[in-house]
Amino acid sequence: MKLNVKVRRYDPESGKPPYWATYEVPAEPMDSALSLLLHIKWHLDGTLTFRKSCAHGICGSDAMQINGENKLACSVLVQDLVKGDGDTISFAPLPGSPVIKDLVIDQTRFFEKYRAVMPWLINDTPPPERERLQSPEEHAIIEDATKCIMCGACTHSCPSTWADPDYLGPAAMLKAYRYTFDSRDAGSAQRLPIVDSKDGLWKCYTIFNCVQACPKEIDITRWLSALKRKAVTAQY
Amino acid sequence: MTFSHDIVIVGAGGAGLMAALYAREGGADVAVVSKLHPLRSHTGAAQGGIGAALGNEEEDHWLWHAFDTVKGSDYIGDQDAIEIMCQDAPRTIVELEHYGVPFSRNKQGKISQRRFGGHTRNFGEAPVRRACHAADRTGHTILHTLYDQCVKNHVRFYDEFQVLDLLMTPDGETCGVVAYEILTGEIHTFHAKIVCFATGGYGRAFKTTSNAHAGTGDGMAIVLRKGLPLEDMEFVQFHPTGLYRLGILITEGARGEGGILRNNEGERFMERYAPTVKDLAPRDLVSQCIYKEIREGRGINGKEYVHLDMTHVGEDVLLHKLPEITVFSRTYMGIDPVKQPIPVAPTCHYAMGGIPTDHDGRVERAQRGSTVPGLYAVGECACVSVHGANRLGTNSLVDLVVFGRRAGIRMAQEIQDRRNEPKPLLPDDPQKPTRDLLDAILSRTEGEPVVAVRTDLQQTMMDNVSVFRNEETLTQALADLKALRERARRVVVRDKGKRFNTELMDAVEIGFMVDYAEAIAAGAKYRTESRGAHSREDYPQRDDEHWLKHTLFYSDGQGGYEFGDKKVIITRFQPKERKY
Amino acid sequence: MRTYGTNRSNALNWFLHRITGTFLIFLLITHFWVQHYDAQTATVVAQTLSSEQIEQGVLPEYSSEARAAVKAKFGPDATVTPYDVVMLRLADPVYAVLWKGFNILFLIFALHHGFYGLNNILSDYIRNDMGRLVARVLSWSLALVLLVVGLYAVITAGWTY
Amino acid sequence: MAVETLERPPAETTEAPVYEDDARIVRYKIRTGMFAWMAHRLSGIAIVIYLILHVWGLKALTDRDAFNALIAGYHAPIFKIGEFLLLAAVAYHAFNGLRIVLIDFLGWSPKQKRLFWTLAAVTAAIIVIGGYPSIYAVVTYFTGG
Ligand SMILES: Cc1cc2nc3c(=O)[nH]c(=O)nc-3n(C[C@H](O)[C@H](O)[C@H](O)COP(=O)(O)OP(=O)(O)OC[C@H]3O[C@@H](n4cnc5c(N)ncnc54)[C@H](O)[C@@H]3O)c2cc1C
Ligand code: HEM
Ligand code: SF4
Ligand code: F3S
Ligand code: FES
Repeated sequence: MKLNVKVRRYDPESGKPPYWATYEVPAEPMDSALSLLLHIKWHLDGTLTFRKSCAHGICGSDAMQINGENKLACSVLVQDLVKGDGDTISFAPLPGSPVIKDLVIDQTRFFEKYRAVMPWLINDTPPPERERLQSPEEHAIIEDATKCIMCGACTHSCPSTWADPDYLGPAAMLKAYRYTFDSRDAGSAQRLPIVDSKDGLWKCYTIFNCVQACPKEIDITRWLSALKRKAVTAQY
Repeated sequence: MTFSHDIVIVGAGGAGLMAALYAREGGADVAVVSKLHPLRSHTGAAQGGIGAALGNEEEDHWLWHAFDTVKGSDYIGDQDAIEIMCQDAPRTIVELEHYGVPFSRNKQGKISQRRFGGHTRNFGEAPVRRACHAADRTGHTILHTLYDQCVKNHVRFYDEFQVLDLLMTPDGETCGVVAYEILTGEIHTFHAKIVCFATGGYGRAFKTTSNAHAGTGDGMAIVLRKGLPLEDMEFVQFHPTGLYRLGILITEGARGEGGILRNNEGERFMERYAPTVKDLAPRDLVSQCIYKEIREGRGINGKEYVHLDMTHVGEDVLLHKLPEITVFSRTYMGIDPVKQPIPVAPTCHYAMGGIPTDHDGRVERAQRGSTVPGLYAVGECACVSVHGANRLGTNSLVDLVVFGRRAGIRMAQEIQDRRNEPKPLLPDDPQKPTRDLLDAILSRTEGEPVVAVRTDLQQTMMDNVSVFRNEETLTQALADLKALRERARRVVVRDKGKRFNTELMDAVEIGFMVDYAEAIAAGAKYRTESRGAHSREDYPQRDDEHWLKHTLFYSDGQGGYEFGDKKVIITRFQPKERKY
Repeated sequence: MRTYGTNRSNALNWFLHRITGTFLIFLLITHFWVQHYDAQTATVVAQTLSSEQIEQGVLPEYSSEARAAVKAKFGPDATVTPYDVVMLRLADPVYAVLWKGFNILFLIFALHHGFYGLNNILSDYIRNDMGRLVARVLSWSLALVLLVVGLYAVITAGWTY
Repeated sequence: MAVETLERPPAETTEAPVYEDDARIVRYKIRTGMFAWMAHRLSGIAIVIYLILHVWGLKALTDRDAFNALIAGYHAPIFKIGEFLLLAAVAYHAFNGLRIVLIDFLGWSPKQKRLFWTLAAVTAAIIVIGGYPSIYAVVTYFTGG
């Protein structure tokens, strides 16, 4: 079938304001959305710019706004986006960060927030000879959160981040959860004050856009709520 | 701009980050330059596991692991290096655990282990549980944890800087690299005492591959262009179970958890070829068997694929131990592996060959001991050689972390030793060749687009240099590559801007691809025997008399090349016929 | 690099916001019931008055229960105006204290909850710290004025009847 | 002797990112969660505004005539409609608030969609039943009943 692919284009170098370009692209129902973009880049217009790498939803390069919602282009199929021939699919950069070019956003701030939450295991006791033990139950508490690929689909879908760019956002706080709730970690005292602040947990209004957007189907809100409860109880 | 650091590591996958972390912990000033953001590296795609004789599930011994690796390599892996790797693996993985990698756990709370192809108990008796894993996202959790640790330790990252050239003094000492900053289109010089390549694999030279779009083998080509050799490039691993047509990987862990390969008659054909380990035979063998089945007309519906049957292992195992591949099958094939078999075919997966190094990651220009001062390589782009003619599943991640760690420690030591020396002087105008290269591409207005050349390259490699090869196909491939080299030099890009010009980088990469593709095809033509993943139809036997050796490929970058040999090191295990 | 999350804990306020919210459900139900639906004490009845009527000083008609209760309390000659219905509730000293307590609690919870919520919204959309401070000071001042007005009204209600 | 790499000039990118004032509100597909939040926020603001007026109005409580006049004013048709909207806003806000509390305190996030629809149904019922008198009054007023 043939699809109309609408792409939000912007090249600051050109001095032109952002605009929508439309391309006619042949597609099969089982094609990924990424393959539409690749077709444009390779055969129609080499200047179209976007990030991509693994092409199967594990590297987190190609999160973008597709048909008005944040998704990973390589992990969503044409058949889930359109009904049939001649339909339109729209691609825009993730909302809420500066655009570098076309679908490429500047992720500096996104990763600053990640770094802010001390995203590493904190445990100053000397490690044992072998692995630290962790029961399957303890592991299960963090397993969902360890699936995160840091694609940014969640943080850039959160109205709270759009409103206040300083809000740490779901991705960073999920990392905080992942380490704080790791049975091997002893860093709550350092990490909790960072998320328990005006930029942190309390700006999550349980909007669930993040969960809806997450390509790894992580129940982010659930883990953020757990972190909120921990932050509250830690006050006493 | 010129950036100055003790150590510059090119590539931020598992190997690069491991080296960076240990070098940093050793006190050096480390910069990591990567064309992708580190978390986008392809190590994240590694699914099934990382092998180590931890013995958490059942008795295991590093020597058994070493034996399996040697046998898997078809006796061409260097046994001293293999011993180091297998001995170092358990402790390295325990260190990873201490760094926070969220491994799956067994009932006792230890790291959970599972079966994998070619890994056996007591020198080949029966499959053993050796693959430590985090469900089927092992590489992903390792990559993320290593990045977290590097951030903690203030490793300096230069994200989205693509390295295009290696800088050496006239005496052959390494002094830095030249990189293109994708965001701004600026060319930068990195001045360093040590450069370490960790740029990963080259799977994108083939049409069907499990590798990322970024897997264009840049590091190998850059080193080759400096007159340094590539080792054993003819050994290209085809993973038996890629999703049909897409090449997306279905981990061997699927068979480790009980999955079975079946042909169009529903027959479990691996029983015929490898009676002891059956579906858990090593990859070279399984891929060849699948192709044989297909050639003999037993592909499903007469097409070029077979079935991976997981229907009997149960929904529970699929959802908890193999969640990712369950999702892949559902998303990309519209198939529910709980109820239906998965269509699979071999997919280009891994580069056994690469930049020759010693046990500490130091690059060698010819025979053992001929190290290039200040140059290191680790990970898939390097060839230690622990994988020989065929890598066992889970051994790549082991290779990354063990030799990444060793290289990191060694580099920090070297910086210590050389702390009073100044950095070797940069050549005059170090950026000139790179600038000329880019200017030439940008100023061209007539020519083919990159995609045309790349598609033809991938097609010829797939048709002529994949699982089965012979004189004729390889001659064809080399002829094609000759033409492709010319075409690659004349590609034209439409994007002339400075800002995030990925098309320009595509144009540079196609040049790299031709260079190392030639190494692969030429090496395959040169080696007139069948060994491991290198299967010559016209020379179906292994020939230890002539070919129990490594090949070193040198190129002049213009289509002229020559070969050198390197001895294989044998310590404990004498070459034997390889039967499973 | 900007530093994130360096302020003091906000956990307690957040927790209180939810607690006050939950309490408000019960307080509101009671409030609505008494004001609108209870036949005897509802000050607000389902009756519409045109603007002319309001200008002429017409007052809404109360239910017979309400009228009976007011007359029983304040004598058969008492008129039944909204004011009297309110006073009905406050006339009994025991009930008066209870009702006043209820209303004070309601007032405090509603003000804290509402203005904390308002501040959240303001701090979302106002990005510079100075602006946020000004908005916070202004809104909490307003809350304080309302608290005084409300407390005064609730406490003194019924004193002059 | 560790080298402090953080003390070197920033180098993630040589071009410092510029943050223009990004849009505060973005067009985005509205799903239950975002709808619930927008409505919660709007109803919250509406109730606060009402609260301000209402408490201010309480001053009249000390004066018989003023209070009677105030209440009489509340019986104008426009106020009857307002009363209904107030009920709707409060009922919605209260029940959605309850939903948020359940999600945050009891970890009911996996059930959030079902919770949304259940509470939406309850809210609708309350608005219809509780709002009936006001609506009835307005309707009879306009139809001259
Ligand atoms: C789908 C899949 C599944 C796998 N599963 C397993 C498994 O279960 N077990 C196992 O042991 N192995 C597995 N492997 C193999 C293993 O994952 C890889 O061999 C390994 O991850 C390679 O790591 P690396 O660090 O060498 O390179 P990569 O992780 O590929 O990283 C390469 C890095 O180099 C950078 N780079 C490349 N070129 C340039 C340049 N010109 N300039 C600057 N930077 C550059 C990239 O940005 C990237 O950061 C799997 C591989 C694939 C493809
Ligand atoms: C009836 C019971 C009530 C409950 C259960 C309740 C619950 C809540 C909750 C849980 C929030 C937090 C929302 C968030 O942070 O995402 C909230 C916000 C808010 N509430 Fe209430 N509330 C109630 C009544 C009221 C009343 C009476 C007012 C007005 C005075 C009010 C005004 C607000 C405001 C302004 C907000 C901020 C909205 C936002 O941040 O988007 N609420 N409410
Ligand atoms: S939580 Fe999900 S959406 Fe957010 S960054 Fe991680 S994978 Fe992406
Ligand atoms: S969308 Fe935002 S508000 Fe919370 S639930 Fe998700 S982080
Ligand atoms: S390309 Fe890697 S996630 Fe889509």
